Amino acid sequence: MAEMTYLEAINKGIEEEMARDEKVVIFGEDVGGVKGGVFGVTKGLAQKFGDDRCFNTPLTEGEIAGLATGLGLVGYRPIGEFQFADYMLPAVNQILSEAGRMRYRTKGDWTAPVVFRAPYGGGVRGGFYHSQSTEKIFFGQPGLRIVTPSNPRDAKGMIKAAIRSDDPVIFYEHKRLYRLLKADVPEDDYIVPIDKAKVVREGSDITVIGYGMVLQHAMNAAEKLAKEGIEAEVVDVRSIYPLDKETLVEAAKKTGKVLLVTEDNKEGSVMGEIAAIISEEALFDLDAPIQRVAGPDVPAMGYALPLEREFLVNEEKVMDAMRELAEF
Amino acid sequence: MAEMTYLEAINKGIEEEMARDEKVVIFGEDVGGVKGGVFGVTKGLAQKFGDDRCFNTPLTEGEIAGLATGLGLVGYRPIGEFQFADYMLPAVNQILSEAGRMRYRTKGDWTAPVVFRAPYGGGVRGGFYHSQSTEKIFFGQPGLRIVTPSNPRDAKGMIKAAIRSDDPVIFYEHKRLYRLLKADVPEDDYIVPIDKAKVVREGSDITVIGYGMVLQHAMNAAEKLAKEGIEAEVVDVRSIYPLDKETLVEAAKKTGKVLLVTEDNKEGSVMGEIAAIISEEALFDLDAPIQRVAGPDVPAMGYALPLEREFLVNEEKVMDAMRELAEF
Amino acid sequence: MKKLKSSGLSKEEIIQAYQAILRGRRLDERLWQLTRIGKTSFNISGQGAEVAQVAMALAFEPEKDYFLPYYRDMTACLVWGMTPKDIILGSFGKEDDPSSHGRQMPNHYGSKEHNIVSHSSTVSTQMPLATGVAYAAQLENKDYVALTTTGEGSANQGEVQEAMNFAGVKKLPVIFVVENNDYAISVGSKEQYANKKMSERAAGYGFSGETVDGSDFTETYLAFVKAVKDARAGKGPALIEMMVSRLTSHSADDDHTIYRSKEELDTLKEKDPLLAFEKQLIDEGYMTKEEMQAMDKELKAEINKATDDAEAMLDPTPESLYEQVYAE
Amino acid sequence: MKKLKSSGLSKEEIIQAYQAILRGRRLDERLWQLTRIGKTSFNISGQGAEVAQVAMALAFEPEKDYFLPYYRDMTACLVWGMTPKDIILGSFGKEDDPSSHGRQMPNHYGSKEHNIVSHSSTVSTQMPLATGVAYAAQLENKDYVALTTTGEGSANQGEVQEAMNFAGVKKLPVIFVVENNDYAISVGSKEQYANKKMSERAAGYGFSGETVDGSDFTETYLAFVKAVKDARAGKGPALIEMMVSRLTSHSADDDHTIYRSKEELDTLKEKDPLLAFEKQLIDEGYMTKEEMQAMDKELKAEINKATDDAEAMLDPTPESLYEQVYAE
Ligand SMILES: Cc1ncc(C[n+]2csc(CCOP(=O)(O)OP(=O)(O)O)c2C)c(N)n1
Ligand SMILES: Cc1ncc(C[n+]2csc(CCOP(=O)(O)OP(=O)(O)O)c2C)c(N)n1
Ligand SMILES: [Mg+2]
Ligand SMILES: [Mg+2]
Repeated sequence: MAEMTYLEAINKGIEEEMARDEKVVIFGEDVGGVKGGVFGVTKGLAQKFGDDRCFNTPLTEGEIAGLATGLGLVGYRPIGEFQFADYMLPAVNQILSEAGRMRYRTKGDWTAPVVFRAPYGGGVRGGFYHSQSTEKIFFGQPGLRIVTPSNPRDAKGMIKAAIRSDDPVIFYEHKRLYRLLKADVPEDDYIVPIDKAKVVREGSDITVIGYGMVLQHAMNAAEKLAKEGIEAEVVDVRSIYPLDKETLVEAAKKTGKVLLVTEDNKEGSVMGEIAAIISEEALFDLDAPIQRVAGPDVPAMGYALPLEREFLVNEEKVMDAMRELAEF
Repeated sequence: MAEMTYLEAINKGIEEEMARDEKVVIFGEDVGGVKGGVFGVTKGLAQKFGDDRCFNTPLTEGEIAGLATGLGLVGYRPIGEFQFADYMLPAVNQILSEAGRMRYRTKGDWTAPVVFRAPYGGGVRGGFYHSQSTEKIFFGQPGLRIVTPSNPRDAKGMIKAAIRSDDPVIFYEHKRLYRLLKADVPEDDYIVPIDKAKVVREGSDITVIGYGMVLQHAMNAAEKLAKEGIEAEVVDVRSIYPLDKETLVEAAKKTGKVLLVTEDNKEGSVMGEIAAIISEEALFDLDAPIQRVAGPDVPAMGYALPLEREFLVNEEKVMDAMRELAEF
Repeated sequence: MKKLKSSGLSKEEIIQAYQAILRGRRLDERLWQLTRIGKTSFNISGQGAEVAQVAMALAFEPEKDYFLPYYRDMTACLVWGMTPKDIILGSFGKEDDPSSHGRQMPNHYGSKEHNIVSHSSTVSTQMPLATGVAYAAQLENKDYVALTTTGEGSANQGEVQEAMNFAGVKKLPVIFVVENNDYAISVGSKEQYANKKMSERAAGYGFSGETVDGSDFTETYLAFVKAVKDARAGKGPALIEMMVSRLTSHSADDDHTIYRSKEELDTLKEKDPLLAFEKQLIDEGYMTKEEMQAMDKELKAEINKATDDAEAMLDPTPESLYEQVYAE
Repeated sequence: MKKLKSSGLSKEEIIQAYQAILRGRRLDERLWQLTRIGKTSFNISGQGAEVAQVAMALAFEPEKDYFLPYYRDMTACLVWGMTPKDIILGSFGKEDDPSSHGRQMPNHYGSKEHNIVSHSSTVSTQMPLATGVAYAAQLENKDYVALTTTGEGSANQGEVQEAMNFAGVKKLPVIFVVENNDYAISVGSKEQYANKKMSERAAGYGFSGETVDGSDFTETYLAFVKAVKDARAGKGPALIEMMVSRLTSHSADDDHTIYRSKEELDTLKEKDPLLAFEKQLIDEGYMTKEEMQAMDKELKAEINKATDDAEAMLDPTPESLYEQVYAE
């Protein structure tokens, strides 16, 4: 065990995989050289594995995605970094039309075992185009996986699993978690599955489902509410697409009161589908309407502090909703 | 009144708006000249309004979207055509980052009153990349509207409303409806709102919600089931985003039994959000779990007939689900 | 026209080249026929580009080089190793279709066995992929080359710029080809781009570009021989524009008589590169008319058999729709 | 360096130009200072590009021409009509910020009043928009011109190719500018592109391109005068590459001493275009050192006042987050 931040855990996971398999390569804007990424996730990798396996690309996201897929076609395990999740948008065509459909459209003859990494999420004064949750754009595209870890242990295990996966995986990293969380991370070669949600807290009164940064709020709120006698079951979605329906439905049934929490806009987010699944499969186990705490339905959080604060889900908003639901 | 196809109704609506307002211009691949679009939607417009106002663009969807937005910024009412909805993907960045956010990011100083037209949907042996429903990619992006008409009357009235709207609007046209439907369409200058769903059939036993081609299946099934004594309320979503929650929730409450139908994949489609809204706002009015009939969770329908047929929602699948729900 | 002898190819090789060209033409005619009589639902073809495609493909080593084609490249794919039966299986959408197992529309070639990477309908997405394949050659220190093609309209897609730019930076062994047939569906090349030659764009990415007369076998072949040699030697990419004809409508869904005059079409037919090549073969003493007729007869028999064989194969089963969404 | 006199500008105009340059530098220094002392959270600046930007902007008529800038263009925006207070309002994220009313991050300039179109963080998306603005000029038969800028890294985005291509086809009155400062964050231009000059790309789109030394005021100014004249006269677009310096780190979030040597930084400082311009002014008899110092003093006072005025303004209210999502 070693104490690590979320960021260090991802760096470590990539490093281990690059050492294990020379087919693993990583690239993107500012990823190579001494800079090692604008957040530093790839720091040291160019020095360790050479400028061929960890390198800078020109400022072209479509090419980053296509380059990754092309490498995947001929046996590589490429990791393409998008500097911010907001900047995946120029690459949507490559990600969805090519990487996401290569296996299916050739019935498995050609495959694209690639990982697309992207820091997402707000709370860093990034304003309009450095704060977005873009997972909804890629959600519901069979053939593609979307995952995001919510703690350092999962971060290392899931990036390793994503690299080894034969499927294309979008790997979202919440940029506020990068340095916020420090935790014990095993030093051995473990992986954490990328198709499973996880119950991170057991409880019998209400079920809270979320991922990424908001899970911190839910966990903190759950601890506080426990003192008021409210016991929350908290589930980390982790595998955003495809969803681990079984775990989610079971957790919903357990308490019959479900709160879905996301940093994304309320309507159209991943939580809509989770609500749909629960209301399709567990309706008669529900004792209260399925509630959502989410960002408002405005395009993005503003830069000015009052706008960022108003947009973001925080511990208080989550706790209020949890208490209300418990009392329902 | 004049009898028109869905396709003719859209052509007529655009023609009327171009005659009314010289700021309306239309362009895209094969849109100008004598061809008038690969489906013929813009036929005759170049001849009537000149090659400046109806013209061909190079084969570049990002530019089509950006050109439209740029024109919108300086007072035009541009309509950009994407030849197929599948080919909106190269333009996602322009549509979401620019058109969809221009008003909000300038607090209304600059706006992009544009219409993006795109034929979508399957059943025409278009295989992988000529059959897709791409609305989920653009769904849940506040600032942007997504609409689709399901009949000729709405087609004319909604395209006119979209052109006049000060918001950016994605206007989806189901390519199977183009020539399938013929109906009486008023010849006068009417508009149909682009923010309202519509109850297209009244019924008291079950509520069926859908849009586009699948609505035909629902209506046909409803007529047949009426003979078995099952009366279905059928709702045309029409305004895919933002959703007309009021109409949808009311229709759900009315019968307490909701069937959501979409040609898109089951998970991650627009119907997930509709289910979420209903389970949030009308849970205790429900007498049965919210059901969905949808395409399977595979990337796209295949070209081979058995694959296309297996993928597509059809009247039989809808009718079976309606009957089952009625009997629940 | 350059003498065939100056190609450096033996008489036998030249005759084989002619056979490949004629095979392409006859097979293409067969595909149109199948669509006309309703046995297949779609065709898009390369009539008028066969001489250029064979001259291009012969400069490569298909056992080690990769080909990332576009939909007009049937004749080149045959040279690369696919058989007429393989092609027809795709047109019928059969399970054994090596391109997509009936999943994509006809003419979307691919073959894992023959290093032909599957391409999609979304134009030019293959170009970034080709850079990935070529980067792998560099990583592995192998001397294989990636060949990728597109049309002069599709070459304007931003992804093409991004791919060429990256290829220039890394001096990748990739050869970009624009098959310029003066039309993108109905849109003439003057409406697509304002530069004189598409090959001029290469200079903007730091490598060499050349435009060849695709009906001149020797000129075309030698241009590729040089480009392949340079690429194998680590001298970087090339862009080759081949001027070709589109003798047919864009596809079975198009009618080019609407936007092309009778005069233009008559001239096109007269200038059919196949006829010019046959004349050259006779003039330069490679073959007699009688030998050509005999070869034609053989090829027709070959194609008849391939058609029968392909037609007798199985369709994909409906259940197979669910296969190969994710790695199994 | 070309003599200032050969610019054709009067002595008074040259002195005004210097004032604009110095204002830009002093204001830029102020913005860094505000970030350093924690009064603002971010800055990205144009130090080293001021001479080029003023020479560029002076060739236009801001009352009728449109400017679609990028984030380093503060000095050009001042020439176009924005005030130091306008800029600082943006840095503080105040409600009266004309660029975005506190919604975007600092340095994302825009002003409806001054024909400066809002730009986003997503690089180069302004370039397609500029073609729309320019196409409107053509439709209306007006002689205004659209100016749009980006960096040498960002110029590789596919959307730039698409915009330049369309501008070439329609001979649009748009001037594309690449401000080449040799770096994209930490990525040197050799890793961005392999061509010698970015201006070479214009030839690939059928119009003229030119590279100018952005520290040579006269050369830069005259290049724009010519391009503007041609564009107004209907002769079509131009691409101008200005070689400039980036004297600072990429932004407040970057530390360029990690990837730039002390030597490089020292040389940069010595070659500061502002110092060279001041020397030229003195050598060519436009101003004395004392006059410059007096002007500097005035500007500092102006900027102090602007800072105080801006700081005193109101933040956006939390409730305003919900405004201007759609037309009201
Ligand atoms: C991204 C995208 N946009 C539009 C289309 C529709 N489309 C298919 S082929 C074609 C024209 C292609 O012209 P060109 O590149 O010149 O190739 P050609 O067919 O002439 O060989 C168009 C517009 C598409 N397949 N993909
Ligand atoms: C599409 C997109 N990708 C990545 C980024 C992150 N980013 C912001 S500025 C920048 C470098 C830009 O370099 P250059 O174009 O040379 O302009 P400069 O900053 O040097 O003026 C990057 C990578 C972005 N803003 N947008
Ligand atoms: Mg063509
Ligand atoms: Mg730069």
